[in-house]
Amino acid sequence: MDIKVNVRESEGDAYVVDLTGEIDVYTSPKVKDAITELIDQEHYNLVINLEKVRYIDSTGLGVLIGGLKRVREHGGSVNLVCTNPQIKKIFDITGLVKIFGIFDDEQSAMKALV
Amino acid sequence: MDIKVNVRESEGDAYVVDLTGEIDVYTSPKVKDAITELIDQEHYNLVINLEKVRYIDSTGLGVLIGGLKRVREHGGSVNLVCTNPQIKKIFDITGLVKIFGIFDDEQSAMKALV
Amino acid sequence: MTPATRPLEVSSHGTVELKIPGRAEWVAVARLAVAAVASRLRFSVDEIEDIKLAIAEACTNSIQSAGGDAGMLEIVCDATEEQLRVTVRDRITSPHLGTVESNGLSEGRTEALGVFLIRALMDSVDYGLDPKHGSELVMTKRVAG
Amino acid sequence: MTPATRPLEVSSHGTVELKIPGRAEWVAVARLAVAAVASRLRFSVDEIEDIKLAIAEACTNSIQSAGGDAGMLEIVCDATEEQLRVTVRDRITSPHLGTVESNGLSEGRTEALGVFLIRALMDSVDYGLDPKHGSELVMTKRVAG
Ligand SMILES: Nc1ncnc2c1ncn2[C@@H]1O[C@H](COP(=O)(O)OP(=O)(O)O)[C@@H](O)[C@H]1O
Ligand SMILES: Nc1ncnc2c1ncn2[C@@H]1O[C@H](COP(=O)(O)OP(=O)(O)O)[C@@H](O)[C@H]1O
Repeated sequence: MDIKVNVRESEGDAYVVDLTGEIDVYTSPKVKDAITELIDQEHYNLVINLEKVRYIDSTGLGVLIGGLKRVREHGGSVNLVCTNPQIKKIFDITGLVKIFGIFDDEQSAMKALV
Repeated sequence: MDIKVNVRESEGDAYVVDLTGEIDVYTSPKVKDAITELIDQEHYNLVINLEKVRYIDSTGLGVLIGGLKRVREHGGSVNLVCTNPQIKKIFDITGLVKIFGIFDDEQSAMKALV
Repeated sequence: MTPATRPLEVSSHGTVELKIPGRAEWVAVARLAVAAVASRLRFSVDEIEDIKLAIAEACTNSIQSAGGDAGMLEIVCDATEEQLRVTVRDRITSPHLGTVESNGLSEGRTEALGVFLIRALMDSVDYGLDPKHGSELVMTKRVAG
Repeated sequence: MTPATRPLEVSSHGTVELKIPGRAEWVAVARLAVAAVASRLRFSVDEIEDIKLAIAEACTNSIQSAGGDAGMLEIVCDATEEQLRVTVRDRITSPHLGTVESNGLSEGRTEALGVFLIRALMDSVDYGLDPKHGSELVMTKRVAG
């Protein structure tokens, strides 16, 4: 019932945010803080790795959408890594699958940033 | 929140009962039925494998004790396989560690039957 | 034979009531309790996840509408063999769970997203407001035939 | 910023109330709900398992004393930073949770084993009986310093 957030630099000024745990109304502010900090530091190409996320709710989706909107203003993008079928389903039924790049592994998500 | 019970014949008229899941007031009758059936069929040398048991309560312990008492009346014995530290602890604090043979793997539990 | 091991009459029927503080850090308790109730019925693992999310969204909506503290939330689960009905009650006496246009999500905010998810994941959803006592969201999911 | 992402005041303090049917098949719901509450405090995984078992034993004791159906069981969790106090209330108006001799277990039955486990796993245990309304078992576990 918690979230672990790990931020690391990757190739070509891209940053990867690894999330582990559950993203809900209680934990999503922590995720938002990490993303906001990256954007404030002018990093606009982000991969958010949800492979180890077991649960995401509307507040978690809102944080991702908010991050995407901000980086787009600077010509950046947010790509997601997501393999959990239940979480993929949430992106499907909300239509968010159309606004995010969603990938099965980090490498593909990184490649698609460029 | 359920228990799976699997009974199989092993070497020298010994029987192994594999339990998977949680043994509580709701599921322990199922375990008792399996053990009772074996004893009714005059199988008095039993290994009960608790390796895949995540939880056991007093009713589950009662079923094991009841089985042990019945097989002992016929010179048999019940050996347990148990690796889960929390469950081992329950056998420790109740003192049942002194009346059951408790082993780290099935082979040792089988050997000790003879 | 003792009561411990006497085969008991078993049915899926039953009502479980839960009250939690209406704050973000307690929503997980509602989620897990409702999941435990749902696993007593013949729901698939995916359906249990759907129910968890829907009930959490209902709690979250109340909490956010109240600005972070909704006082106490009451969650009532009515289980039968055929369906699980979950009612989430708060003490918020102004409307806070609007209807969501089926095509209006892209302009929506997170709150709308939550309500949209509830409607998408549950079979039926009813919102009731009693201006004196508060509001309730009644969500039902049927066990697949 | 919306309430969704506004950092909320967070504390471990809170009361969670749960009512379940007093039958064997519902004990797992109490166990999981109490575990969810306990994981909000700084308990270790092992301590959470201890609490789960103790609370389940309390429910089981009520159910068995009532011959398999104890009507409704009420489980109240009071959480603070320092401890979790769980009260299990039933409507059984005759005494059913005797004290256990510390050396008398080998003569005991399963019921005694349950009470023994509760005492071993929790820091303090109190049993109260109101001959008009029922009985309650109050169990406390402190968070290790
Ligand atoms: N289904 C959706 N499609 C597109 N944008 C959405 C959707 N749901 C919510 N949003 C947007 O997500 C963003 C983040 O929402 P929110 O968590 O409320 O944060 P904030 O208000 O700080 O931007 C908002 O801009 C909101 O309009
Ligand atoms: N701590 C213990 N040590 C030894 N025997 C015990 C202990 N607790 C319970 N028992 C015994 O376990 C057995 C099984 O108990 P129970 O589940 O009540 O089944 P039954 O009454 O059908 O034998 C009983 O014979 C009881 O006396």
